[in-house]
Amino acid sequence: MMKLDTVEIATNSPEQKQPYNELGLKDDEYARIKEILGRRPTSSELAMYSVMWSEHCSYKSSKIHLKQFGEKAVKSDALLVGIGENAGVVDIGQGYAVTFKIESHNHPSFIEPYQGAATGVGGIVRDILTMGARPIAVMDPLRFGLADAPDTRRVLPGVVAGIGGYGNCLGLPNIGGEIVFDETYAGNPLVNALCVGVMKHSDIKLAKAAGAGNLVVLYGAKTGGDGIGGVSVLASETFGSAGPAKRPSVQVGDPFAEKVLIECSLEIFAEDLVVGIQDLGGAGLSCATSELASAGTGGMQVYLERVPLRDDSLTPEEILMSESQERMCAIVEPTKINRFLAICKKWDVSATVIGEVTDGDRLRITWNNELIVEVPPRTVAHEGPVYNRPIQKPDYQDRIVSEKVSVPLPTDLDEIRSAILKLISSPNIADKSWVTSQYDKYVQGNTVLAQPEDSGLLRIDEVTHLGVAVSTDANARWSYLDPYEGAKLALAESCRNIATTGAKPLAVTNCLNFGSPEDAGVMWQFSETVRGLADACLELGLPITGGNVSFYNQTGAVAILPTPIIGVLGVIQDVRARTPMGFTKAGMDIYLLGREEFTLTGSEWAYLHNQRGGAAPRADLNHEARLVEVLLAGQELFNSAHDLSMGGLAASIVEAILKNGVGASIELSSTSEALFSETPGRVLVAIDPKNADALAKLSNSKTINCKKIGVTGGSELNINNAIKISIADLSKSHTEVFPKLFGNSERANRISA
Amino acid sequence: MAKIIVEVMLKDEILDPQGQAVSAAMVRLGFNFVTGVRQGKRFEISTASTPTSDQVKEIEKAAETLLANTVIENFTVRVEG
Amino acid sequence: MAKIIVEVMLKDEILDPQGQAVSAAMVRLGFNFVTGVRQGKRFEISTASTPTSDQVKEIEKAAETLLANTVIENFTVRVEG
Amino acid sequence: MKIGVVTFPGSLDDRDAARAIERAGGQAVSLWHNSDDLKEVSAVVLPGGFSYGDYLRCGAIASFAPIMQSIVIAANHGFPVLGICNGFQILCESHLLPGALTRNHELHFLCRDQKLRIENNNSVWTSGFKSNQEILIPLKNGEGSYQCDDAVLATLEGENRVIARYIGEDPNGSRNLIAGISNERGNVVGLMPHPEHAIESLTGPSDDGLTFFTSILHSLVGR
Ligand SMILES: Nc1ncnc2c1ncn2[C@@H]1O[C@H](COP(=O)(O)OP(=O)(O)O)[C@@H](O)[C@H]1O
Ligand SMILES: [Mg+2]
Repeated sequence: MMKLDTVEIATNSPEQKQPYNELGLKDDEYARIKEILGRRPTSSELAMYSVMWSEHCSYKSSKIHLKQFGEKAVKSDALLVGIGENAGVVDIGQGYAVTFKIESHNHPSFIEPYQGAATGVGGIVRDILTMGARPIAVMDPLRFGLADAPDTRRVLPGVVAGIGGYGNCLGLPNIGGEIVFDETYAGNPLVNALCVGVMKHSDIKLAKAAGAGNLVVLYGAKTGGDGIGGVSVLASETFGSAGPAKRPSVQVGDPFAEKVLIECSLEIFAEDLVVGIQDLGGAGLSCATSELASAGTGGMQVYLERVPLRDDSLTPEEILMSESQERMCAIVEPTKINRFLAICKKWDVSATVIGEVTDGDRLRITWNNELIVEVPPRTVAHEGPVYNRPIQKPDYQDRIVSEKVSVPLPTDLDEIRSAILKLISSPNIADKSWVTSQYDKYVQGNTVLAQPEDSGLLRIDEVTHLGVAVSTDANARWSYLDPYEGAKLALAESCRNIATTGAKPLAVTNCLNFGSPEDAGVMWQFSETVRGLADACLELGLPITGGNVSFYNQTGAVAILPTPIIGVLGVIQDVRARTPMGFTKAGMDIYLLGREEFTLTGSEWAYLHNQRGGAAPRADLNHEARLVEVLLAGQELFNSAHDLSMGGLAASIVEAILKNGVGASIELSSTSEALFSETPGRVLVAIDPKNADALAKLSNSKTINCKKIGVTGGSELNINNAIKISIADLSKSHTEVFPKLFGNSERANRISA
Repeated sequence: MAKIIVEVMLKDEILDPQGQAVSAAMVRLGFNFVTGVRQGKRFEISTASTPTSDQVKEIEKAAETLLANTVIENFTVRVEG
Repeated sequence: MAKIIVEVMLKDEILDPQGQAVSAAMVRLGFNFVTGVRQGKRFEISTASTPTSDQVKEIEKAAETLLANTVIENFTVRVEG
Repeated sequence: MKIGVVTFPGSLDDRDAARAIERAGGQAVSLWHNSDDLKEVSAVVLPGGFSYGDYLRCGAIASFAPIMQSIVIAANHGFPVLGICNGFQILCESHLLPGALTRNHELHFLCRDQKLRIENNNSVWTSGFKSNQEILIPLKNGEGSYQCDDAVLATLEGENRVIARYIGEDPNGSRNLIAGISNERGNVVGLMPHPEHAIESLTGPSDDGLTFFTSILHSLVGR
C-alpha cells in the first residue's frame, strides 16, 4: 500500500512527481494548485482538485457563457433561489415553492445502460431533496442512435429499464420525456433526467456549513469504490482512459436505500434539524465538504477515517473521490444531533458524525490524526480554472444552411395516405407506450396529465386544486442548422406545451448536451445556444433557475447534434380546468391556431429523406407569447388542445385521434404541404361549435391566425373526403413500431431484480 | 440428464443491494453469525444430449454476451449431473 | 474462507418466463442445441469463521422460510470452498 | 371508522391508500412496520410499493415485520385485510393467501389502465360492486403474475374465491387471468391492480376503485 501523503510530507518534498495528467489536470492547472497552496498538493488534495476542477464539476468551459443567464435575466419575484444552488426554487403561490432541475447521465449510460440511467435518476432526485423539497415527479428526455441499430437495442431497453427500475421504486411518477433517434447519438446516447419537488417557502434548505462547532454528518449508504475517477474520466475526457485498477467505474444504484433516505431526510427537515445540507453526487465527499465549507466561513474539520466503508481497502484519496450513491451530508447543531440520529435509526439509515464546522477559512481533513488536506475550500469548489475557449463557426455551417430542401411531397391520394402512415411509424413519431408503460405514472395520486400529453401536470394542493405543469423540449435538427434560433425555438415549444395544457409558464431549466468544448465549432454551437436561450428568456420574461452542461458527447471527430433540452415549469390555478390533448367527443370543430408559413427544413419528412440542410425557421417569440395568451385566456373554450411539433399536422392530428379513438374529418388545401410542414408556433384545438365566435374574437384580439380545418367524429381520419384511414390502421402503424424494435430485448432485464 | 450450469455473481467491488437487503433481514431474524450475503443468478441449461465440450465452450460465449453483464458481473460455467 | 451456498430454483411445474426468454434468445443467437433454460437464484453467505454444521442447519431453516418461497421454489444448501 | 394503512420501508402507495379511505368516509390510521400495535383499527390495508426494495422476492422480507405478526393473528380471526399489489405479495408470503406472484410474462414493469371483472361481490372489500361489474383501474407492477398449483387453482375457483379477473389482453400471465383472490373466510383479499389510484377521474382512469373502500366501511358499520 502507498504511504500516506500528508501535508507535512508534501511541504518537505516539493520535487515529488504527481500523476496530475492521469487525473485529467493540465500543466497550468497543476501549477495553479501549487500556487494556491504554496506547496505541492498532497495526493488527497490532488484527488479533490482534479475531480472538482473537471469540466463536469467546474463548468470551466461553459462558465463565461452561462453568466448571461444571470446578466440578461428579468427580475422575477417568483424566483426564491436562483442559479448556483443545487436547484433553483420558484414561488407558485399559496405558500408553495417548487424546485426542478435536469441533469445528464450520458456517458455512464452508454457504458452500462441500466445502472447509468438508474443512478442518473437517483442523482437528480437527491439534488431536489437537498433543497428541502419532497420530490414529486420525474421526466426523462432521451436521445439514441438509429432505432434499428444493434447497439440501440442494447442501450435503449437498458436505459428505460433503469429509469423505470429506479424511479418506480422511489415512488416518483414519471410524467413525460422525449425519445428521439439520430445516428450522431450512436456512441453518445443522451440520458437526461428531470426531477420536480415541492415544499413550503419556509422549508427551503441551502448547502451551507455555518456556525463553528456544528457537526458534519454523513448519512445514507456506505462508501465503496464506485465511480472513482468517474467524474473526471467518465464525464470530462473522451472515452478510453481507464480508471484505477480494480475499482469499478460503474456506480450501482440502490433505489430502496434512496427511498428510505428521502423519507428519513424529510422527517429530519420537518423537525428543522439541519443548518445546511448537500447531497453526494459527482465528486462525492470532495464536492460536498468543499461546497458546504465554502458557503460558510470556510472552516471545517473532517476525520476521514470515520467514514463508514463498504470496502476496507479504500485509500483516503479514493474515499474522497468515491461516487457511491445514496449518501447525504448534513450540518447539524450539537443540541440537535441526538434527534437527528434517532430519526436515522428509525429508518435504518446509517449516520456518522465525520467532522465539525470550525473557525477560520480552511478545510482540514485528517486520517487517523495525520493532516492530509488543508485547503481554502473556495479554491476547490468555486475558483477552478475558467477557459475562454476558441469559438469558430464550423466551415460546413454556411454550406448546410444554404442547401435547398427538396423532398418529394406526395401528390396523389394513395401516396398521401401511405406518407401519413410512413410518418407516424417513424420511430421518432411512433407511439412510445412500450417505453412509458414501464414507468409508474400514478404513484402519489396527484398526476393529472402524463405522457403522451403535451406536458406533465401535477396537483399540488388537494383543497385549492393548485397545480404545476412541466415540459421538456429540444429540436436538435434546428439547433444544428442555427443554434441561436434552435434554442429559442426549443424554449418556445416548451412554453407552448405548458400553455397547451392550460398552465402559465413560470420558470426555465435546461440541460445543454454538446460535443467537445476543445472543438471551436462545438464551442460556437454552445455559445450561440446560450445566447439564444438567454435572449429568449429575456424576451418571454422567464427566469432560468438552473441547469446542467454535458460536454464531450462525441465519438472521434463526430459530435452529437447540439441538443439543448429546455424544461419549463408552469402553474395552473385549478388543475380540474386542464386541457387534454386527445379529441374527447364527436361534433367538435377543429381549428389550427398559429403561424401559416410552410417549413420543411429540419422536419421529420425531410429527415426521412435524408435531408438535414436548409435554413432553420426563425423563432417569433412575440407571436409565441400571444399564442400562449390565447391558450390561457381561451382555456374554457378548448375541449382539447395539442401542440404541433415534430411531424407537423399529420402527426398531431393522428395523436389527437388515437388518444381516445375519436376520428376527424378535415379539409386542407395544398394537402401535403399542410400535413408535413413543421412551422413552429401552432396548436390544434377542438371546441364546441357554439364557441366559434368567442374563439375568433379571442384570437383576433391577439392577432393569432385561427382557421377551422374540420370536425371531430367517426372512426377514421378523413381528409378532403378523399383520403380515409381507419383508426385501426392508424393505430397499427403508430403502435407496432416500438414492440417490434425492442420487444425481445432480454438483455435489458438481466440486471433488474 | 446432464445440464450446463452458469452462475453469475456481481463482482466483489460492485454494490449488491439485493444481497445487502437479504443479509440485513437474516441478521434481524436472528441469524447473527451471517456476516454478508451476495445474491446472484443461476441458469440451468438443458441440451438435447449430454453436452459436448464444444457446446460448453459455446455456452461460455453465451454467458459472456448474454447471461452475464461482464461490466459488473463474473460468471462460471460447468456441467452438472 | 468457506461460504454457504444456497441455490433456489423455481419448481418444474411453475412457469419461468425469464428462463424461457433466455432460452429463446439463445436459440435466436444460434445456440440451437439448447433445449431449455431455467433461471434461479444463488446466494453466497459468508460467516465469521468456517461454518459449523449447526450453522448450516440454521441456514437450511433460513432458506426454507426466507430465501426460498417453497410454494413455488426448491432450494439446496451446501458449503463451498 | 378507523382503517389502518401499514408503512413498510419502501412502501409507496400508503398515502394514496389513506387518501382513498378518507375519501370513502373513513379515518385512515398510519401503522408502522416495526411495531405490533394495530391501534384499534377495524381493518387494515397493506399498500403498494417496494417494501425493502423487493430485492429478494416481492413482499418476502416485509412478511417478517412485527406488524405482520399481529395482522396474521387478527386475520385468522376474521379481521379484514386488503393487500394491494405489494400488499398482495406480502399476504402470499405470509401464507394468509395461497399461491405466489411472479415475474410478469413480458418481463417488464407494466403500468396501464386495466379492465377487471369483479367475480365475487360477497367479500367485505367488494360488497358494493354489482355482480360481474366491469371496472377500470391502474395496474402497475413487475411481478404480478399469479401462480399456484392445480389443486389450489381448483379450490380457488370452486370456492368462488377469485375476487377479480383481468379482461382483455392478458397483462402478465396470471393463471386463469386472476387479478385478486380472497382467503377461505373472505376477510383477507389480495388484489394486484390499484383501486386507490382510481378514486376520482381527475387523477385516475375512473373512480371505480373507491367502491373497495366504501364496501369495507359499509361492511364494518353493518356489523
Ligand atoms: N422517455 C420518455 N419518458 C416519458 N415520457 C415520454 C418519453 N418520451 C416521450 N414521452 C412522452 O410522450 C409524449 C410525446 O412525446 P413527443 O412527441 O416528444 O412530444 P412533444 O412533441 O410535445 O415534445 C409526451 O407526452 C412525452 O412526455
Ligand atoms: Mg407536444
